[in-house]
Amino acid sequence: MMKTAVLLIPLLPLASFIITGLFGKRYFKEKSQYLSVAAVAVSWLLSIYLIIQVERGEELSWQVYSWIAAGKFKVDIGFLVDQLTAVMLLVVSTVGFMVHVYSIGYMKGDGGYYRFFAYLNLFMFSMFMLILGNNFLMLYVFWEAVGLCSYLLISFWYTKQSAANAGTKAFLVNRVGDFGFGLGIMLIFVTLGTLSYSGVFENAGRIGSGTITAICLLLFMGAMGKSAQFPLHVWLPDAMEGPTPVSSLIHAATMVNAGVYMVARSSPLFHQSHTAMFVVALVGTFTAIFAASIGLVQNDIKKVLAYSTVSQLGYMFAALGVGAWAAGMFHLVAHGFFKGLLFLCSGSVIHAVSGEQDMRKMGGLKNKIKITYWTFVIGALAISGFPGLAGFWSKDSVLAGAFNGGYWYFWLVGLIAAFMTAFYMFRLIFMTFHGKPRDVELYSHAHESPRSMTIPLIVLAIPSVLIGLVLGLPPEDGHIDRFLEPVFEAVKGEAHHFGALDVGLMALSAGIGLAGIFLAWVFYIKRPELPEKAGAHVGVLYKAALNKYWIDEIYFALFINPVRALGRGLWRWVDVGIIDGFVNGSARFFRGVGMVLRPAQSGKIQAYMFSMLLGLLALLLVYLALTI
Amino acid sequence: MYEFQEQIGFPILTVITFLPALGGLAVLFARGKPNVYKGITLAVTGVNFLLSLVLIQYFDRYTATMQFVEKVPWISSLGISYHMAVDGISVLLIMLTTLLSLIIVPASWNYIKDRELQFFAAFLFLETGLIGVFCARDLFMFYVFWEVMLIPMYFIIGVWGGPRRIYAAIKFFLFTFAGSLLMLIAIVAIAYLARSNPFATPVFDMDLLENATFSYQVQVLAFLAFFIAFAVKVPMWPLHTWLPDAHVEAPTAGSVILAGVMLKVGGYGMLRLCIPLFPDAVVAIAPYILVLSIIAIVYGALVSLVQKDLKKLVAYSSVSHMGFVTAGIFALNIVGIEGGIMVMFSHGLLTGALFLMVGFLYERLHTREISEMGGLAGPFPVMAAFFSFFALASLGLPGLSGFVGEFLSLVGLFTYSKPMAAVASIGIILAAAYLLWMYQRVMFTGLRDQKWYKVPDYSLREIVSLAPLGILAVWAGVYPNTFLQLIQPPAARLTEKMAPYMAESGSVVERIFASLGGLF
Amino acid sequence: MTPLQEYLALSMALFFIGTWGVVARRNIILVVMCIELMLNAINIALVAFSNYSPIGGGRGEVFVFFVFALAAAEAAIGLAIAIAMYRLKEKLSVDDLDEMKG
Amino acid sequence: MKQDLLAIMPEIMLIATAVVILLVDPLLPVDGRRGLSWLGIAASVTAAIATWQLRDEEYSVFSHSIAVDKYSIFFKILLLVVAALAMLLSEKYLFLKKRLLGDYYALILFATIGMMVMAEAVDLITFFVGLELMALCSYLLAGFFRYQERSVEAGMKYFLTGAFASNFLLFGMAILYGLAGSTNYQEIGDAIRLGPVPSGPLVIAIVLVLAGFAFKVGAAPFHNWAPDVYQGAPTPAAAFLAVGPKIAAFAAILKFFTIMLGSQESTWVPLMIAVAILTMIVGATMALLQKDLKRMLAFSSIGHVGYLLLAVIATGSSGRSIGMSSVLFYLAAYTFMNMGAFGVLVHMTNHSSFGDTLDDIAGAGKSFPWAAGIMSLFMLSLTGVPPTAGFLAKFYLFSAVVDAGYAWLAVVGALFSLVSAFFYLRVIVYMYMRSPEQELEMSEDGKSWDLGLGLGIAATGVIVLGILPAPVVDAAQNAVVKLLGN
Repeated sequence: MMKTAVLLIPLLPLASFIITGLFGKRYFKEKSQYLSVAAVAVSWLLSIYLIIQVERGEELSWQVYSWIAAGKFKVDIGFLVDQLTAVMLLVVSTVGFMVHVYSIGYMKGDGGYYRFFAYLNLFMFSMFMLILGNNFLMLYVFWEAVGLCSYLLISFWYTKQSAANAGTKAFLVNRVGDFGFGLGIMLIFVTLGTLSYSGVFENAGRIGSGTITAICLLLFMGAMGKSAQFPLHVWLPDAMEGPTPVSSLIHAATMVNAGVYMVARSSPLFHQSHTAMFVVALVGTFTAIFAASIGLVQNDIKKVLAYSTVSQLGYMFAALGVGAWAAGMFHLVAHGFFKGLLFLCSGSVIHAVSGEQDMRKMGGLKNKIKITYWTFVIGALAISGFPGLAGFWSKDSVLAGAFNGGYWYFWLVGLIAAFMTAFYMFRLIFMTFHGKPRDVELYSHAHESPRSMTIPLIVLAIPSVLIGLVLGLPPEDGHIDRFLEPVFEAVKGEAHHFGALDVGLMALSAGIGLAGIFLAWVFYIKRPELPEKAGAHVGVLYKAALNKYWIDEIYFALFINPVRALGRGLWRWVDVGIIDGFVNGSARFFRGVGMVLRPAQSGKIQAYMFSMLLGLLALLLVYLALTI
Repeated sequence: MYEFQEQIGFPILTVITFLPALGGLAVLFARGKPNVYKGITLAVTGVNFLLSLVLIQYFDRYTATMQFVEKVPWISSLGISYHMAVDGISVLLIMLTTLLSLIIVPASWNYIKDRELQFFAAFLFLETGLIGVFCARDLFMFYVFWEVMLIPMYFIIGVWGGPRRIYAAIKFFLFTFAGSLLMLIAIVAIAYLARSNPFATPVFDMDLLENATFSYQVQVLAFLAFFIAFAVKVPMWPLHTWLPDAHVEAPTAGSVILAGVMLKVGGYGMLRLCIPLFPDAVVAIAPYILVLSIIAIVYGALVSLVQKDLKKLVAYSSVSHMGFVTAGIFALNIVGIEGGIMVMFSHGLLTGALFLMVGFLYERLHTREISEMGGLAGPFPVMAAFFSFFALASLGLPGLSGFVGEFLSLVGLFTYSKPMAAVASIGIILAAAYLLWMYQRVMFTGLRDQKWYKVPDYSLREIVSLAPLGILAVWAGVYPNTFLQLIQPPAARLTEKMAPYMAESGSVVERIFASLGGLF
Repeated sequence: MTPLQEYLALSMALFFIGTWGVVARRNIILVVMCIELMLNAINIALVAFSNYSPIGGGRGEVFVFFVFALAAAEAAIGLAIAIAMYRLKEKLSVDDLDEMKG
Repeated sequence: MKQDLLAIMPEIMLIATAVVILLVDPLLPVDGRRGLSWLGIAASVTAAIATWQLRDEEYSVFSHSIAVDKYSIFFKILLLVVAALAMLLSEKYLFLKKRLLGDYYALILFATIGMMVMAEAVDLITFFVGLELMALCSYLLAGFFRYQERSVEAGMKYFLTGAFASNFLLFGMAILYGLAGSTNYQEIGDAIRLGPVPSGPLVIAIVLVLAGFAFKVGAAPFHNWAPDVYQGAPTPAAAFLAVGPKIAAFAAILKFFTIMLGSQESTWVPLMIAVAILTMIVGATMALLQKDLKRMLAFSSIGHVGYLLLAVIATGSSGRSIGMSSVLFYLAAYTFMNMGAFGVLVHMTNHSSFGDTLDDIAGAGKSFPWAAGIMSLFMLSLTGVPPTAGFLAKFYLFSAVVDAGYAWLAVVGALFSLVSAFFYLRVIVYMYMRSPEQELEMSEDGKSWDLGLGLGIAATGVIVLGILPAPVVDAAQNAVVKLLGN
């Protein structure tokens, strides 16, 4: 039964993808959603079943067939279902299912309706396979596959130049990360001769320290790409060009978590390399505050959320890096739900105002779209760490992990980032829903979204509120910690006992969050003129943040333009100039020799005779030269 | 002297090799209506494809010995015999050849206007040459087929090509011929050196030559001569410049065969001759070849990135992809060799398909300039779907054929030298860059001209030409073992052959790279 | 007896004179005559060799007869072609024969 | 005496036929003369059969001045094929040019007899007679169109330079005679090998002989006459002149430089290497510049002489039979492809206002589909692309060169082979890949069964020698066995 479930979970969406993709355009058209949603719904149910089985203590490790067998290089297609998988499955299937439902309303009337659902199905398939796979190569394969879906969905509205660019950019930046990932996998293979999780982790102790650091850093490079960590974060904000359900599903709740999943999955490897762990924590923390600082000043509603996602992913890596493995996964789950919710809400807002995404044109929408507003607020509170909601527990466990692990500097930075998070989230809420409508035209047309969109919002709001209570209590020894214990058993630090200090920390982070919300209220409700003044006050910083620290421009100047120039140079100068020049030149050379010899063929008989005499003489000279 | 292996009851290799040539003669002499000679061509290539499937069916995939042996004396006073036999590598490539030959018939059904009859005849002769190379087990025969395939291709480019076809055809011929002549001398040299005494007949039989030993100096020189001939075909940097010209000017079907099969002949030759005959030299020279391969990978990709002509872009991408072939092969381990062969196979499918699609696009738009395209996914959704499929497969998307080969060949290279594999991996990033950027510029963004909506999307004929390639690409990606099984025994045999020499390898460059490898 | 070398010297001298004549003269008739001169130089050598040869005596003289015959035939053919040329061009200079070149 | 006559029966047949042709010719009306070529062809074929009948025995006749053995039989049959092909190519051409005279066939037959004598001679005097018979007839054939300035110019050039060069060869032979005291090849060879021979005169003799033969085969720097003569001579005669004398000269060269001068290989091999390289350079590079197809073929044949000399070098220094037999095979292949190429030019001239230039041949793929097809075959064969005779010949020849330890010379040969590919392919380019700037005027008068047969034989020869060369290879190997003794 478990095997069937494991098989069906990915295959149903795949089948739906194939059928919808092939026949959607001609036959399904506006009815494409039925099959797709049904497939994902069944997958969701089966996932719940699997999770329950795992909860009961069942595990599954199953080699389906030998995929690649070339000499010593043998990789199977196989499934591994354990606690970590179950946790991922929970997020992926639930948010996936909700996003499918949501898309029915959101994408209604779009020319590529069938295509959208087909792609979503393909994504679900790939994502399921990614988390269900039992070896590194499968992880890599479906890692790329989800990247492909991301690419297809970002550039879904391909006629827009910006969407097309964003898709390509996402794929390419991910490829840069995968470059490392791939090399890491090869290094694992060359070192251990196997790629299956069990084989690698069992033998992880045999790897030399330098090699293991190299492996971990290379793998982490892949994670940086997929999970949008600095400096490979640049694709995620642009990815917002895709339809909002995509942003919610792929670029907030599931795919971008793959990097976190991968590091968590490889914990036995990372655990052995202090350097790698530190790098993970460092990159995570830096990204957390870096992205948050950009999020502070963005005006596009989805961009704010995108930078927020980058920042929150940074938290997760920070947690993993300091050894708070379960905390990281906890945050992943919580974030998956509330960020999925937030994106869907933003989609609902955008839907309400006919596609406008600039918050400066919104305002006062709270009365018009009540359900959206309230679910949005729930999500925002959750991410801001409002006591009791999901984000509070998860973020706190991350920060506590950092503090208790002795990384007080990461903790401090994380705390500042948390403050920023609260600030920009409520900046978003206030600018969008409060105050006066800034664009009356948009405002007057605004309307609540259809039920297919609001129900997922409500459904997702529930875990955003409750999941912390369910999974996270008591702190550091909550359900999720115990649940994941078998996975992280080997890499666990010394036991830590929840004490007074922790309560203090908890209070501090709650206070920071509330302070952020308050400051946002001051800035955007109480004294709306302040932001501009403040912006002017820290002119350079403000400008830098607004321009995302010119990272894109730097990449263009440092990599993209030089690469193109190099390509052009190689083509024009080396290919056409030198190589072809040599080829054509040698042809000309032989013609030239002919031209030199030509005068001898003067047509004059006596010249011919003379050249014969010269030839005779020359032969004698050759003889003499050779004998003497 | 006579030898015939009763594996299937009739000399299938001879039939599969010469059937197309007979078909070509029939086409030339029948001189029927267009549908008659096209029908003959289709029938002959179809039967040949079925024969290749039969061949695979009866092929024993668990042994590395040569199978379906046919051996008859030919010019006995010169030690030349008509000797055909295949192993897994040959069988795989024969299948690829017959498949692509079959596909180009419907694909160019309406493409050629002028001297159509000769066009189809030329293709049939070409097929004979190509299959013959894969079957030949006698060096002399190998060379004969090697050259025979040159001529029809020369005509195909020169007669039915684009505006600069003459330059391209001559360049193609001279590049290849230059390599061939060196090979010819090397063939002669080793055939005479392998004799038991100065008055014995020379040895052209590969079976015997593989057991002969040559002095190190002879090995190096002969290896280089062979290698240059094959490197031109592959083509390896810096011997590649004929390729873009030939591809741009060749008619669609010509490009398909050129990229799909002819380039593979180079890689095949390296596997069939360079490594088994000169193992000692291979081990010593491999590092240099790997450096060239890596240059090819990165260089081809970089140049591809800035191409303005769609066909040229695909052509340069071939340079890059074929770099993975040589990189895998000369990593000199079984994973790399199998990877190299898989890249050959998959590149045959994918680049063949890409060229077909460029051709189909050209038939609609009458241009190949990328800058004149854009937004074509709107009017041509089916085309866009196929295009994206093959572009993605070509950039090595896992689950499709491109990935398996490239990854294996990189693993092989990684085993050999880590820094080299790292540099080669850059090629994968760049592959994504040039293909996606191309796809974006062609299919995405705004449509230039609304009139394209009046042009029909892919017809059934075109879909039928592409679909088999797509199916095989998925097959080779999802269950590559079907193909890996075929090439495993021969690849294992090759590595065994080299094993004794690997230990004592010690060229300067290799030592440098080995020491660099320590950094990782 | 006159030593062989002296005959040979004569022969060489005649041969070189003939050669010089062939290369230097412009009139076809004169060129043909110089060619005959060269042949006669060879004849002298042949006869001399024959006379001084310890074993092959007589062969040289036989050879000379064949050379005579050749010289006659050569002159006939040369003159025939010269006549044809003169009919067409009304000139007999070797320098006029340079339509084909390069 | 009976033996003597039996051995030269083929030559006697040819002489008789030639005489009959000369006698009958004036009596016949112009139309009636068209049968004369068939008389000549029949004689050639009969003579070839007669020669073939002699293959099992060896004759050394006319006081050991003529040796009819497998070696000379190979050459004689080849020369008779050349003669027959030349006559097949000529008939219609001469008729259309209004020079259909029996003299022409008689000249071809006499020249062929001369060549055959050259091949079978083992005595300097006999050889000299054959050489001059061939040469004198050749001059006349080149100048046969005596109302055309170019033909006359060709005849005159050939005559003057040829006679001049013959004198050097003759002088060289005279010195050899003087040194050895004999005119028999074998006796000269023995004398040079055994006895003390003054090296100065010997070297001079070698240089003179080498120069004389170099002229006859058209090796640089003694080659200048060849392009002018082939261009000016009537095309079918050019075909004959480009092939026949070369075959005969190589038959003699092989004998001279092995039987007589085999012991002196350290002297002549370096000289011949120099000549061979220069010849290949001149042939390949000059042919690149030519616009006139006949001149192009002339330089191309100079290039082929360069390769042939490589094989002679290989023979000389290794003393192994393969070098010599590769020369024999190469000449056979060369016969078919070169005569075929000239034949196609004849065909096109007969059928249109074709002027032998590259521009004129443009578009021939459409206007002359068959002729262009086999022209491509000949060009590919000359390039050395399988599966043609030219390839096998080159393969065999390079084998010999490499086997003799001259791999570097083979590489040089390959290089110029590559260069030559360029101009051979250019013919194909013009025929198939370019459209004519000016359409040729076509005429219907040119239909000729003879010519078609000739071209068919040449094409078949090129293909058969390329695919099933074993009998000819074996014949070539058997032919040289006795000459070299191994």
